[in-house]
Amino acid sequence: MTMKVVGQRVKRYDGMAHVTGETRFVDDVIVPGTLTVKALRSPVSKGTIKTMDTSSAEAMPGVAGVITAEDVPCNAYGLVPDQPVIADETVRFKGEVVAAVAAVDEDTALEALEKINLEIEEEECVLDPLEAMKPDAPKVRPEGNVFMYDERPFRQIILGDIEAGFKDADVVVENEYVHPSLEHAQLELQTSLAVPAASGKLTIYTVSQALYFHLGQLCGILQMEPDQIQCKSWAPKTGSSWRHNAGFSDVNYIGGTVGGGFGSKNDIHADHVTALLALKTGQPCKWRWTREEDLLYSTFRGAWFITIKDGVKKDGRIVARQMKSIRDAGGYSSLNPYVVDKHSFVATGPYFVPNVQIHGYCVYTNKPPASSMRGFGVTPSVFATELQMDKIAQELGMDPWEVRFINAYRTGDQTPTRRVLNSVALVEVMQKLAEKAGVDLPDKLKNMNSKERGWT
Amino acid sequence: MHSLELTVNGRSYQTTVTLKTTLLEVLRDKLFITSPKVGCNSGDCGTCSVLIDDKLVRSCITNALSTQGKEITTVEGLSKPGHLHPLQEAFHEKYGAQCGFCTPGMILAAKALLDENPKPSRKDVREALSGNLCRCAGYGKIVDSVMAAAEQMGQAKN
Amino acid sequence: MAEGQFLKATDLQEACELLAQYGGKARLLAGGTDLMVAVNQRKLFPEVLVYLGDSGLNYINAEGDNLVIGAATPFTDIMRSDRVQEETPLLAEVISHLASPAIRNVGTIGGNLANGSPAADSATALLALGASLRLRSKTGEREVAVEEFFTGPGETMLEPAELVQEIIIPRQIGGAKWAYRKLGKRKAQTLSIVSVAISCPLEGGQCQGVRIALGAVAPTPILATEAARILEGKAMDAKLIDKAAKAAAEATRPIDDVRGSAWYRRRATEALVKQLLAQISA
Amino acid sequence: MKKRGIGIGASLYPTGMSGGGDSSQAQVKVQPDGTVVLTTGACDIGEGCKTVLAQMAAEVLGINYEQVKVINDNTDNCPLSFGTFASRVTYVDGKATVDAAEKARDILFEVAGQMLEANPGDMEAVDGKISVKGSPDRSLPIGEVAGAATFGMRKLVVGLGHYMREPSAPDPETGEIDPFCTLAWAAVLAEVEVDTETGEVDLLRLVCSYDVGTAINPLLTEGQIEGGGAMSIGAALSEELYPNYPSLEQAPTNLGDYAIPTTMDIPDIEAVIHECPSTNGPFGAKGIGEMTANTPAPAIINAIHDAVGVWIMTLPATPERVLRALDEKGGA
Repeated sequence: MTMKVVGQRVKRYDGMAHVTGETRFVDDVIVPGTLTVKALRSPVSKGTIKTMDTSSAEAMPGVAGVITAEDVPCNAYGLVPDQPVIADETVRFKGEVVAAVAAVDEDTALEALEKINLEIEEEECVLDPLEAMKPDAPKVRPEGNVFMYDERPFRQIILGDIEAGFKDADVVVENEYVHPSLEHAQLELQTSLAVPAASGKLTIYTVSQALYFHLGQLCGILQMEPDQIQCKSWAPKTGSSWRHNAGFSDVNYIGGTVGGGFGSKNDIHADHVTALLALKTGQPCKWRWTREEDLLYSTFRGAWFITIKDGVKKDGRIVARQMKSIRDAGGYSSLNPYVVDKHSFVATGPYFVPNVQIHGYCVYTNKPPASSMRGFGVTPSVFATELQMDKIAQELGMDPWEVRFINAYRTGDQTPTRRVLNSVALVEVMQKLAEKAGVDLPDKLKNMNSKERGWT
Repeated sequence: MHSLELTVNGRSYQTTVTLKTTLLEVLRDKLFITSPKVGCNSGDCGTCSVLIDDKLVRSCITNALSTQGKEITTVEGLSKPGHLHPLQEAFHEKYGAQCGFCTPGMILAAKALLDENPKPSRKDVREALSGNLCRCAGYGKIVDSVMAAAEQMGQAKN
Repeated sequence: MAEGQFLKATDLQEACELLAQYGGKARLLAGGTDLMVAVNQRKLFPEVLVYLGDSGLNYINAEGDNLVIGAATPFTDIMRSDRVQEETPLLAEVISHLASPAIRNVGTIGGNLANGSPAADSATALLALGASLRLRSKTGEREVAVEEFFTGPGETMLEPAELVQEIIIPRQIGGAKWAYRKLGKRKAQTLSIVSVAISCPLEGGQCQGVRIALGAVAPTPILATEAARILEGKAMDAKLIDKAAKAAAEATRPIDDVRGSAWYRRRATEALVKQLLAQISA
Repeated sequence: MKKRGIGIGASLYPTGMSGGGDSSQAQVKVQPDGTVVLTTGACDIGEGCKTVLAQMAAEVLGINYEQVKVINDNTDNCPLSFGTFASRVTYVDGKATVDAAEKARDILFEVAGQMLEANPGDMEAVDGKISVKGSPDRSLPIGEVAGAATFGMRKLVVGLGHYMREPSAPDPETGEIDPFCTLAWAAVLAEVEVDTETGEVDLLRLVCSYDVGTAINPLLTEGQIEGGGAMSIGAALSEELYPNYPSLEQAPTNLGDYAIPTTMDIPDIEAVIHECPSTNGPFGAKGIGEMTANTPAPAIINAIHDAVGVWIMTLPATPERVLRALDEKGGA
């Protein structure tokens, strides 16, 4: 059937609103009586809070409310719920929120922050994941610095027989790659506006790129009974002065129009703090991060350290891949364990390798929590794998195109996680690339396709 | 507080500001004109771009009191109901806007260019927009949009 | 909180008087492109702003052998001035790589200099052109060479009640060869990791009065005087260029920072000086 | 001296959350006049999901794109979507939308079947009409059918759709899992010019070839390819959150020092779209939102190697890193 709408270059649904300036982002929503939120952040990368006295700040004219860890019903959230909304006793990264203020204006809020009496006893921190993995490293977390995948300190992917693969190889190519930390640098800053209502309903204007994911987490923060808490490391404050008991229908998350995400808004950054302050003060509360805060303290793409050892035949075939990848996760889990999984599942790139051993590590350090960024853990694996392919080509004296054509997945191939592939198109995609770029491929490569290997 | 009078999109306003109030704060917080965005508050991103007396500026680092009596244009001022500016048409048509956050500033930067140089090259466009960051689009379709608008405006004149 | 005063100086005299009256409390406001960043980041809490936008300090004049530019002239006006393009094209070129179009539209040359940034792009151009600055206060005026003006990172010889009135640049009618390169983290809207501006009048193929200015490689923008001395009075060849480039690198006193290491700055200085001299001599 | 080089890279990318379990729902409501409201929980973060989901609903219902309005702005009214990430929305929310639109269409077929005295199974929705297949003269405008359904037959013309890939966990020993919906494929070519004295890298050309399954809207697909390309160029050449890693010192605090590319840093990226439909995606679509940001960086690094013979094993390839590598190698 010919399609009439699908496949058409129709104009963006919201394009007219964008070009007229009509599109309303969270920061453009104006609710009368809105308070300005500012956060006090830890000045140290690791330490224990010895004193937290907010009384002078609370007594200031124009200050409507101050919250600390004491005010958070369930002070743990995330996919692995291990991150406190507001640090409680221990701080694990420089910039971690230790208190937040809602005041009539920004100047008053900032002045109030200065009046909070905070004493933190600084402790030795660890910033390098390779150091953090050592047994005597300072502990980022009480249970250890490496995320446990079941019983292992790494995600393991095994296919075939790795030793036999290397025995079969003519050449071994081994290299180390480093992918640095990157920031999303989305142009819309982390922003949240929480509006309480006397009925108990809370409306949150959010920059979230995952409304329901965050709704669930937020309800968890606001309502969970102590025995429902999944996290072991951070016991919630049972003596919290109030409890909201929110369900999904008690919170209306308003959003859906986001000024750039790229993964920066898959984690809650501000909605929990504005929600708590709105409920405490009974007034709308808005928190817009500064660009400096967004760069330094929001989630980001954590750095990766990747070692690839490939066993290769003289004809170009990769017959074994051993890979060890270490992800600098920062202080909390956030989406890091998942990011490492995704990285590990496709760690051979778009190439068929019959014998595989992948170990993916998620390591905690005293940095802000890293999390998702466009490409999750695949981005660094593509970087390492694609440099490795050129290095293999160089080692074998082969053309970089040919090495890729030889190893490219074909229909019916098995991935490292033993999935059998269909809808494979790498060979054709490379052929189209060559054509567009004006590269004249050898006939041998021109005649290949993704259905069959085309060589033995 | 100091009194400030200025004209925005053809309408005159009077308001009060302090010594440190920025033009961006006046537009957004006092006049509720929200197309200029807060992206950095340090002049680095261009989402707050507006025109003062037809000149492209960063409203986030423009002292409000320095705009006394000036004429400000934001993207709200480019279109009339049912009638878009050719740049707006082109950004819509050629997919020059993705998330839309940089778009108002980008269109104004393009307008400042076309006002002075109605027949720019792609390189001219890239230079004129070099202070307006976009993280979504990779700029190619933004340049396409400006070129298309220039073409359109050139034809309209002849 | 104190209300603060916004005072418009209608002419140079008034600006000087206001500065004298309010002393250290007063800050000059022209384009505000640096000042307002500091205000927004709450690093600066001005009590008195003296606004120079209507002070008449926006002009580009020819005076005898000199081009005289008012301190409150925005970069765009300078860059687009026919006179500047003809008589000090190096300055126009340098400005075209400075910040971004919107910043250049309001940012002024005097403000850029008065901030005393080691990476101030306009300073490298002016150093290379042998410019001087006329400083003015209620009690008097003085003229200083640009190389004397900067005293350290963020520091200049400006007294609290003194301002930059104008920039005096020897006109280079015909003859002078020049070249400029700026190396930053990206190609536009970027602070310099290294910038090099060279002005090289040639007489009969020989360098006469060559000046090599370096930005972002020392506590202030500097002149590579030894490098210039090596070239002075000589016809350039590859060997001489190498020698001068090495001498220029020697003149640097760079630091490690977010943009680049001292090692790199020195190396890049040498490379850029070499490339630019080769370009001039070609 | 300036030297040129060409580099390539290839990649695949999984569509949907690895391990599944990320459900999405959609509601398609046909108003009594035949116009349509699609309600979804998917956020539009710039990629344009409102546009492609509306296109899918319009295609199923045989109406114009302009006749579909989209609501995605709140959790009180909008059905669940797990989120706009994992390159999942076109596929997962797309399947939910198609499911919803088909169910709404089924109601119209049933009503039109009664009106035209035909079997609902023999109907089709094309060009704004509900028709008996093969008999173009036996057809009714969709508005007439929807009106009759609403006012005559007291029916709500609403379709509720859902899609979720069954959640699965990797085998703890082998990692065996069938983790993703489908895979998309990419290959990229970069051409650079390297200054061997300063280490500067000038990206001259970037050609990006992607298998997208079916391009629901090629304009938006190109937008993803170009935008992801720009992001990857920044990663390759200028962006670094901790320049003195692992130290936090000198981390950039503004968008000048965290140097995302400007208009001057990006060439006109050449996008090539290849369509190898997925066996199970909506109209054969896959998801390429994220993968576009993966492959240009290694292609650029490989091009630098081709130009001057050094490998930049740690991103980004700043002029300083390139120059140090050249020194170590003893020159270009």
